[in-house]
Amino acid sequence: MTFENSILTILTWLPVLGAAILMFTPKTALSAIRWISLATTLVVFVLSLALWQAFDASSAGFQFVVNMPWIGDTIGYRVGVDGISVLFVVLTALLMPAAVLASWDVDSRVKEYMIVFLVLETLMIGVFTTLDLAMFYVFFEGTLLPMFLIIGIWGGSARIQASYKFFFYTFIGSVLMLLAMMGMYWDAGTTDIIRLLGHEFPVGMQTWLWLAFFASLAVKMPMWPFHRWLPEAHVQAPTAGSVILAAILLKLGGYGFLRFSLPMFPEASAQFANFVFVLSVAAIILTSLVALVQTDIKKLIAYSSVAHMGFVTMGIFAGNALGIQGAMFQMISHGIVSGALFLCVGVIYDRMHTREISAYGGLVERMPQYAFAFMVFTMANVGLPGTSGFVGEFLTMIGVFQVNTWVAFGAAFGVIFSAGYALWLYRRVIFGALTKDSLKGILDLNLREKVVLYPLIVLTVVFGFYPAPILDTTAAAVDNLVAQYSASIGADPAVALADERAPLEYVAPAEGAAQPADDHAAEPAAH
Amino acid sequence: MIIQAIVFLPLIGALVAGLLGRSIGHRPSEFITTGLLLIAAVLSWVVFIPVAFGDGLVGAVGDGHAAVLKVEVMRWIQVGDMDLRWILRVDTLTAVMLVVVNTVSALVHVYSIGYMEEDPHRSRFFAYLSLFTFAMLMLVTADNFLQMFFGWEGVGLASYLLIGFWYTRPSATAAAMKAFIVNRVGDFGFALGIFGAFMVLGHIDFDGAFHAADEFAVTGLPVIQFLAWELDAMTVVCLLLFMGAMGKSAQFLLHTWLPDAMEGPTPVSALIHAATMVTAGVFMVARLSPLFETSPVALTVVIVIGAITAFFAATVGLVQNDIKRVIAYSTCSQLGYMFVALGVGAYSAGIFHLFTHAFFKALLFLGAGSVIHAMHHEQDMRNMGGLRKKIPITYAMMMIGTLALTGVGIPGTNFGFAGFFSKDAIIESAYAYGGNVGSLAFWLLVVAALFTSFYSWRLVHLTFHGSPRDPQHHGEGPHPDPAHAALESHDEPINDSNADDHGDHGHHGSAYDHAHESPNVMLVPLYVLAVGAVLAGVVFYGMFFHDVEHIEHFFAGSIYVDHQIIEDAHHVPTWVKWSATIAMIIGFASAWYMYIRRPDVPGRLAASNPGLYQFLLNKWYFDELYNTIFVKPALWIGNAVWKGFDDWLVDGKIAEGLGRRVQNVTSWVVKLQSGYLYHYAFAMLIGIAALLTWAIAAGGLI
Amino acid sequence: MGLEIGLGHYLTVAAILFTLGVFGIFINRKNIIVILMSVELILLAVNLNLVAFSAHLQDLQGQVFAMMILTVAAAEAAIGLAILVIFYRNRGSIAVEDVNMMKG
Amino acid sequence: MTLPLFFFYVFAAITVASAFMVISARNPVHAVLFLILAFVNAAGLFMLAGAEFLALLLIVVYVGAVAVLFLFVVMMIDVDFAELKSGLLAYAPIGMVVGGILFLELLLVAGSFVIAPEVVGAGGLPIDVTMENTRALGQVLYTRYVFLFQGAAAVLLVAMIGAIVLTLRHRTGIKRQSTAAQLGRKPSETVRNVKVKSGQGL
Amino acid sequence: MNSDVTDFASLAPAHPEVLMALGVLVLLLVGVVINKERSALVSWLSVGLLAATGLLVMLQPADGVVFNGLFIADSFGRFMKVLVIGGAGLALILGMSNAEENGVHKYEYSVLALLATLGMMVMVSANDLMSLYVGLELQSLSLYVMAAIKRDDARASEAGLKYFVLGALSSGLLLYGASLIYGFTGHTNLGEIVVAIANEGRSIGLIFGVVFLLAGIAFKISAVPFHMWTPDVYEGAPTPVTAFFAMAPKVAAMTLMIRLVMDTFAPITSDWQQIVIFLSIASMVLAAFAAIGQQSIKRLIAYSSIGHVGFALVGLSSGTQVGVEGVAIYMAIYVGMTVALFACVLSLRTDKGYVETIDDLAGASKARPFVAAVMAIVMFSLIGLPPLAGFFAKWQVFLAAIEANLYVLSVIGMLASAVSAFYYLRVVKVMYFDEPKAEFAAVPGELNVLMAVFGFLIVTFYFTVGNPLASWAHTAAGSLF
Repeated sequence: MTFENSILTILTWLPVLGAAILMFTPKTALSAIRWISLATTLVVFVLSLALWQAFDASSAGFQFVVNMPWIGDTIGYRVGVDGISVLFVVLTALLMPAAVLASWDVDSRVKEYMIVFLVLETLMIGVFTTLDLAMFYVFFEGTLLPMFLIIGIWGGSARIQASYKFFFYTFIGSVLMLLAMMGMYWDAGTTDIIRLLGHEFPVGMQTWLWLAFFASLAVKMPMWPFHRWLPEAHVQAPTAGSVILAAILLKLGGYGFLRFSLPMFPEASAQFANFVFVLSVAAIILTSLVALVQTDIKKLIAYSSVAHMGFVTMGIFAGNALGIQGAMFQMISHGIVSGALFLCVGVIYDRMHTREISAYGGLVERMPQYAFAFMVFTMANVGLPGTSGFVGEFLTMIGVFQVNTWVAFGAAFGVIFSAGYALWLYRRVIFGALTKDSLKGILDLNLREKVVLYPLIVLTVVFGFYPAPILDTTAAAVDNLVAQYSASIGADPAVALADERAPLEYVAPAEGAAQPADDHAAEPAAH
Repeated sequence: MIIQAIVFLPLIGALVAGLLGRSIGHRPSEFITTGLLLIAAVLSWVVFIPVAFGDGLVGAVGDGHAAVLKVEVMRWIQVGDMDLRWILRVDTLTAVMLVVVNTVSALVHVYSIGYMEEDPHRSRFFAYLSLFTFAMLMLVTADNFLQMFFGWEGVGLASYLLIGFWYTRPSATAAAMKAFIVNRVGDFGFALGIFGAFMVLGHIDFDGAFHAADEFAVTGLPVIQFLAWELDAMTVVCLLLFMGAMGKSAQFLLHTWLPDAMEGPTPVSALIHAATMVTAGVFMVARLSPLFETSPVALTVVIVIGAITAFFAATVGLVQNDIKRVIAYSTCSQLGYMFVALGVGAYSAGIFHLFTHAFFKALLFLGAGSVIHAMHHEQDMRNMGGLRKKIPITYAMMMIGTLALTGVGIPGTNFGFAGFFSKDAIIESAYAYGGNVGSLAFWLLVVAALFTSFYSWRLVHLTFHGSPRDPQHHGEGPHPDPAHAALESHDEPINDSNADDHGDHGHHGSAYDHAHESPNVMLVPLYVLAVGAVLAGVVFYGMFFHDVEHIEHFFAGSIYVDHQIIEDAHHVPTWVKWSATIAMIIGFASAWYMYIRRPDVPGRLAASNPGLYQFLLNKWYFDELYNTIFVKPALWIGNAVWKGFDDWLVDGKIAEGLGRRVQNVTSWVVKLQSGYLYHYAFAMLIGIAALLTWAIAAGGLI
Repeated sequence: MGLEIGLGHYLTVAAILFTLGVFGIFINRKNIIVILMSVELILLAVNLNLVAFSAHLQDLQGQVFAMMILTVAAAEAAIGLAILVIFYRNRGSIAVEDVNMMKG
Repeated sequence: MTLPLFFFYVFAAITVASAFMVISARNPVHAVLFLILAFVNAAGLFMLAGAEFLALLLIVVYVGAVAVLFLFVVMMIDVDFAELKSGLLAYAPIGMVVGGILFLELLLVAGSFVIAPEVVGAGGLPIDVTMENTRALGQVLYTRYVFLFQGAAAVLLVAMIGAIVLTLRHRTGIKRQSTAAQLGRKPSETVRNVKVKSGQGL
Repeated sequence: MNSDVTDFASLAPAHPEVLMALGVLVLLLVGVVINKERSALVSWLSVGLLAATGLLVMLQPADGVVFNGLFIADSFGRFMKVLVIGGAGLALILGMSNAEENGVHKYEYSVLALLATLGMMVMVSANDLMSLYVGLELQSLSLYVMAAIKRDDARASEAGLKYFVLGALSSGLLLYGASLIYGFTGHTNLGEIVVAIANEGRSIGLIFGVVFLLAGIAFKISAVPFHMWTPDVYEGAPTPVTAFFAMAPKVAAMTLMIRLVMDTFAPITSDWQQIVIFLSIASMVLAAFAAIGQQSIKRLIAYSSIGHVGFALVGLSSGTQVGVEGVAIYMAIYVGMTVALFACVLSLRTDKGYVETIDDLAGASKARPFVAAVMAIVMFSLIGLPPLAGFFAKWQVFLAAIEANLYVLSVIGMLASAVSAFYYLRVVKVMYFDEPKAEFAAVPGELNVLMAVFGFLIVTFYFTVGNPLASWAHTAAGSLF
């Protein structure tokens, strides 16, 4: 039991241990329940930081690997993280304390609530740490269960339909992925992801495998037009549920694309890249426009999530370092920002019990600190430089521009529209005169809310100015991924890595028209 | 260290005032931010003076392309080969901009201490101002595209915050949003331009990009596939980048945010909409001059857009009644001049105009602010008049600003206000550029100069001359311009930002009687700017336009210097040199005639040409047009996709439709389970018969 | 062999009996006892099959099998009738149409 | 036509005809009787196939026990035949189709029966022609097939338990004769002498 | 014609059956002798007998064929026998509380259950069409009686009647098939049949025999279209009896099915595969849809069990060792889930009696949080949702199907499982999302224990029983190949 071989196991299962403790806590001991949950999540968070600290960013391979036989011939206990997954672990661990704190005032079935959340944390961390295909599915799909309960039990008025939709959209998609995984097992003879990454699947098979994975991951992302469950789930879920849903669960899709689709089915990925691009651009443009006309705060943010996930898929399938790094960053950033946005909505929802935009207005009068926090996250949502939202969008777009200008062109509209819906929301909720009587007595952030939101503000801004911690962590793994991907599809890895310029078609300068330009260029104003 | 100080002192000020403003109080916030800004301004001059009058930039290193001082702040984004470092890049162009930005900003800070005295959110205001300054400094010290974009958007954010400073007013928040979004439209292009530059040039740091562009001279210009077309790569990149410049610099088509942005407090207008933010586009094109020089097409577009903007904004400025809007359109128009200069290749002239314009436009805005302050936040010129006696110092300062703006001076001599030198340089360059495009630009600029003169003097006449016309003073007297009712007045509710009902100002009723000169804290900045407005032209004419050698020495490679165009510009016919001055005089004369001599003429003129008048008054109906072709369709599509696609099709028909189909199948299946034994047996027997048949059929036994 | 009793003869008779038994089950709507008797016909068909095969194959197992079937069928009949009786006690009817308290 | 074949046709025809009557008779009592007839004729068929013991068993067990049990139950339940609906033949056509298909397919089997000559007699338990049928069965039943024998016994046990547990009722409120109680009566407990006054009734 | 039964020791492979048979007789006597009110004693003794038999099966493995080829004991049979015995014993325990109300208070009930179990053990070990039949009938006849054992209840007697009539029909089909197979191969011994088939090849008669035989067994495992009795019988029979029906008999019949197709009919795999695939698809799909329309919990469980048989058959369809392994694991997990499920159902009593419809469960999570939690876990597990045990079951069977390239079957199966999630979730929804309507009575202790144990096992499957079960099933499946 060294740190090396136990940290991931501890990280994964510690929350369940917390849940087990909660199970034996009397359900009337509310504060004990809350504090135990908080303590558990905090310990996990600290451990995740230790993991990140100990993580060797210069290595592209998996680290902290444990590989043991487990169940039958197929499933092994295999854990490990690489540059792509380690950050998701940290992100999950980071947001769970926030989720617990945001749920401090939940008063019905507190014990069950916390247990469900802690179980969910284990499942989410498990998704990112496991290196076994079957266990990946176990964790991936397992998240459905707690989330279904969270939405269904502690959700809003139309929670049942929302939870059902959430469940079925994701479930139907992922059963196909399960079959694909089985096919992979038989083709490669193992469920060990490390070995699968080195296995070359027949091209004809790749197509089907890719599609099956796509069915699941696209719904999870969610990609347009498989996104319809998301607004509903978000609107109905309790605040912490929305936070986790937006911040972590959506990332499972992107993680899946990075972990499986791209490296394992490179030919198919290249073949379907344009298809993904079309859906991504549709997501960015159409859902942004839809967000523009929403009247429900959460719905608006949910639609904006769909749009932002469009950047992620676009970046991933750009297949070059810029795009994939951008997608990674976008996912982490979106995790923080959208989580924070939902927390912000939760703050006013707790006070007013409505999510209608029209019920608000002029909050800055009474809630200047809240307005500040909301402003930061709104701007991050817009993708303003200086916030973490920018880096991801920028990198994905510049990455995809190298591959397909149409896509970058379409995606760039997102830059405009996101400003539109986000500022329109902000204007209607925060700005304006505080004329509604119901709002006159509203209070600014309390200590607990500050504790939740302020660190996220700091992260948003710090990563906006200094994205290196994230980019450096992912760099080696992504470069490795890109190199393999490019090699598989026969592209020049150097180009994808942007070590050299993409071969441009040079034409001889036409007589006349191009001549003056040449003259100008020929005499650089050296001094 | 000095560079870091210049860039980051405003940030420190912004953070202190913004985050701690509530705890330390307003006055300390003001002093801290203002003090830090003043230090930064002084340091800027410290950097600039050796450049202008000494041996060049202190500490600069010539790298074969330009003499640059680079200060690395931190490693920034490293992805694949894209290694971006956060480097403060200072060369002559930057030094000029530092001076402009910090000087104007410092003065605006000082001025705001007086102007915003009664506002309950002053510390926030000063934080925004400093933040804005910081963003602009980031922009001008950028060493790569991304850093520039960073500052670019930072400026956008700060302007959003400042325009929407009086957030209780719907018009202010709307204007703020509009400013941000229209800027984003420009950024759309800018961002794509950056992507394209990276693809075409392989670098998005300036040095690398310029070197790569230089190599095109040898290797030939590349072609890229952009969207469906094979296009000249540099043209695509430059046009996309220019789109960004259009947005930020409020050029024709993307100008609509600028007038609305006057919703912000007046010092804001002075800072961000006269001297600094809107010049970002000009700066960007100048900074990227080596790239633009590779694409004649792009340059032509720059000229045409610039010229149209100059003309268009001037025409609209003719009929505006809001004192700040007149100046705003004037700004827009002057930016057009600058772009023409850039487009024709006279980059130094463009920067020159940027430099001089910063002084006199800031002066005008702050002067207007002083007037508004004096009139207790009355902005409609039709309610002013005769203020000359009440606020003589302001009057004098506004006169200097007007003289500088209209370009008063004697061609061929070194006598003239700042605007005279820079504007004439542009007009001459345009003429020298020649060709259809050059001629068009030249004539549009000359006409714009005439209009500039007219509306500037109209402003002065309506505000300071004649007799007081405010409603209480004069009853419901006739207005010099019709359609008064159609216009809302844009009062600045400085001291009652909690309530939107600013109609009950205690002293509103007799604005003229209560008009008073502003305090010194507001006047001193005016004096400084006035000095600039008078002297900036004559002192710096040599460096920016007069002598090619001098220009090259001064700019030290930081912008592209086209010897030919400058030489040509100096040798244009005399009538060309006089054209702007004559246009200015005609404009002055007609303004005098219409507003002093025969005040009834404008009304009759407007009444006889209602179509044209309304067209101009409504700014060529751009807002309505955009609303119809962009905003409404966007909302319609949003609604259609939401209700039609998402809710009706995906949810109603497919998802829940599937659910209903399942229910149908279920009820059918449940009916099969009838409860009758013989049905059950029947099912079994059908099953066995089917299986038998299937087994032998599929097994190939029959 | 042509005029001898062939296996086909037996099998045909058995098939007819089987079919009649099957038919009796679902064509009958009157009386459950008749259904039980139909089942007996099916079993008879099976026995006939077995005996015929036994004879044809010169193998005794078929007869042993048939004997088991006879034994078990007798037990089955006893239980079936017992259940029928209690059903009748509960419902006062053994009409097939009445055996449908549970459905869906 | 040989005699056995003739008898085969006779037995077969009667069996089939009475089987048809079993399922079509309106009166269940008649149905049971037809069932008995079918069994008896089937026993004849068995006999023709050389399964003498089974033929007798069929008659003894089936006719003697099972069919009688049926009859007994039919009588006991005493169905009011008037209330029984006549057969609704709504499903008859499709029933005919299915039944017909099934029948044809079974005939296919009967017709296609080909068996390799070497299989004959090579079964698991070839018939020893020197031994009569009953003896042959008896020899294997308790040795080779003792497992089945015991199993069948268990089945019969189940039937017994089942029939009892389902139908046996200890009814209360029914007068039963108790011989022991009758014999055990003593005059002292039952006889009382009463003095009767004359002229008065009891 | 001598028997190979020479002494008791030579019967070693059949010792558990012998023990069981003798035990039943003893218990019958005990039941007759003791006072009626103490029938619970017989129940516990029965459980003890089952436990002893189960231990004997597990701890004293003796492989081999005895009774002159009629009986086979192998590790596959042992695995399944343990499941059968376990299912039977647990079902008996489930019925202990409120036996009177459920109508299972008579000692005959326990005896019949034991006899049925004995029949199942014979089925599991059957190596001859005749022992197969006898075992099957021993089981079936006991079950018919058990279904109707609450003899004053009209629904129970109707259930018994339907079960009996259709069961008899299915026996007829099975026998018809057996007779054809006998006729076309000349053997009743499964081991010799396979040789005969391999030598002589296929023929219509043989294929028909196979179809009829499989149809007869399909009835016992309630595969569509031979499933029609299931919902009615499950609903009508007393709940403990339903619990019994849902577990052991299915395992036993499934064992038969596996043994027949994997062993006896191995030479004609492509023929039986089609039939099994048909049964599988029909079961999965029909059950998924039909269950959605149910109000009664027991009917829901019935359709659920039909669906699960379909899923198990997916594994069998592959015709591979992995498939058999998958089915074995599937049945084991299915039994575990069913125990927990019935423990929950039997725990939820209102003052009006047992909870009958799903809507009666409303708000159970508030009144009986523990029961509701276990029930929810079971429901999720039945869906096959990871990380619960039910997922591993599905994983194994579909893994086999994919290996055998049965993609269409797999996709249909997966979609059916998605549809089936609909009704399982409804139970969770009603318990957790709806408001309570009624008060619930206290939960009997043994049910609490069962729920706790099996709930725990389902949740911690991967850490506790997962690996032992998988490796045991691997060994078991290996014995068939």
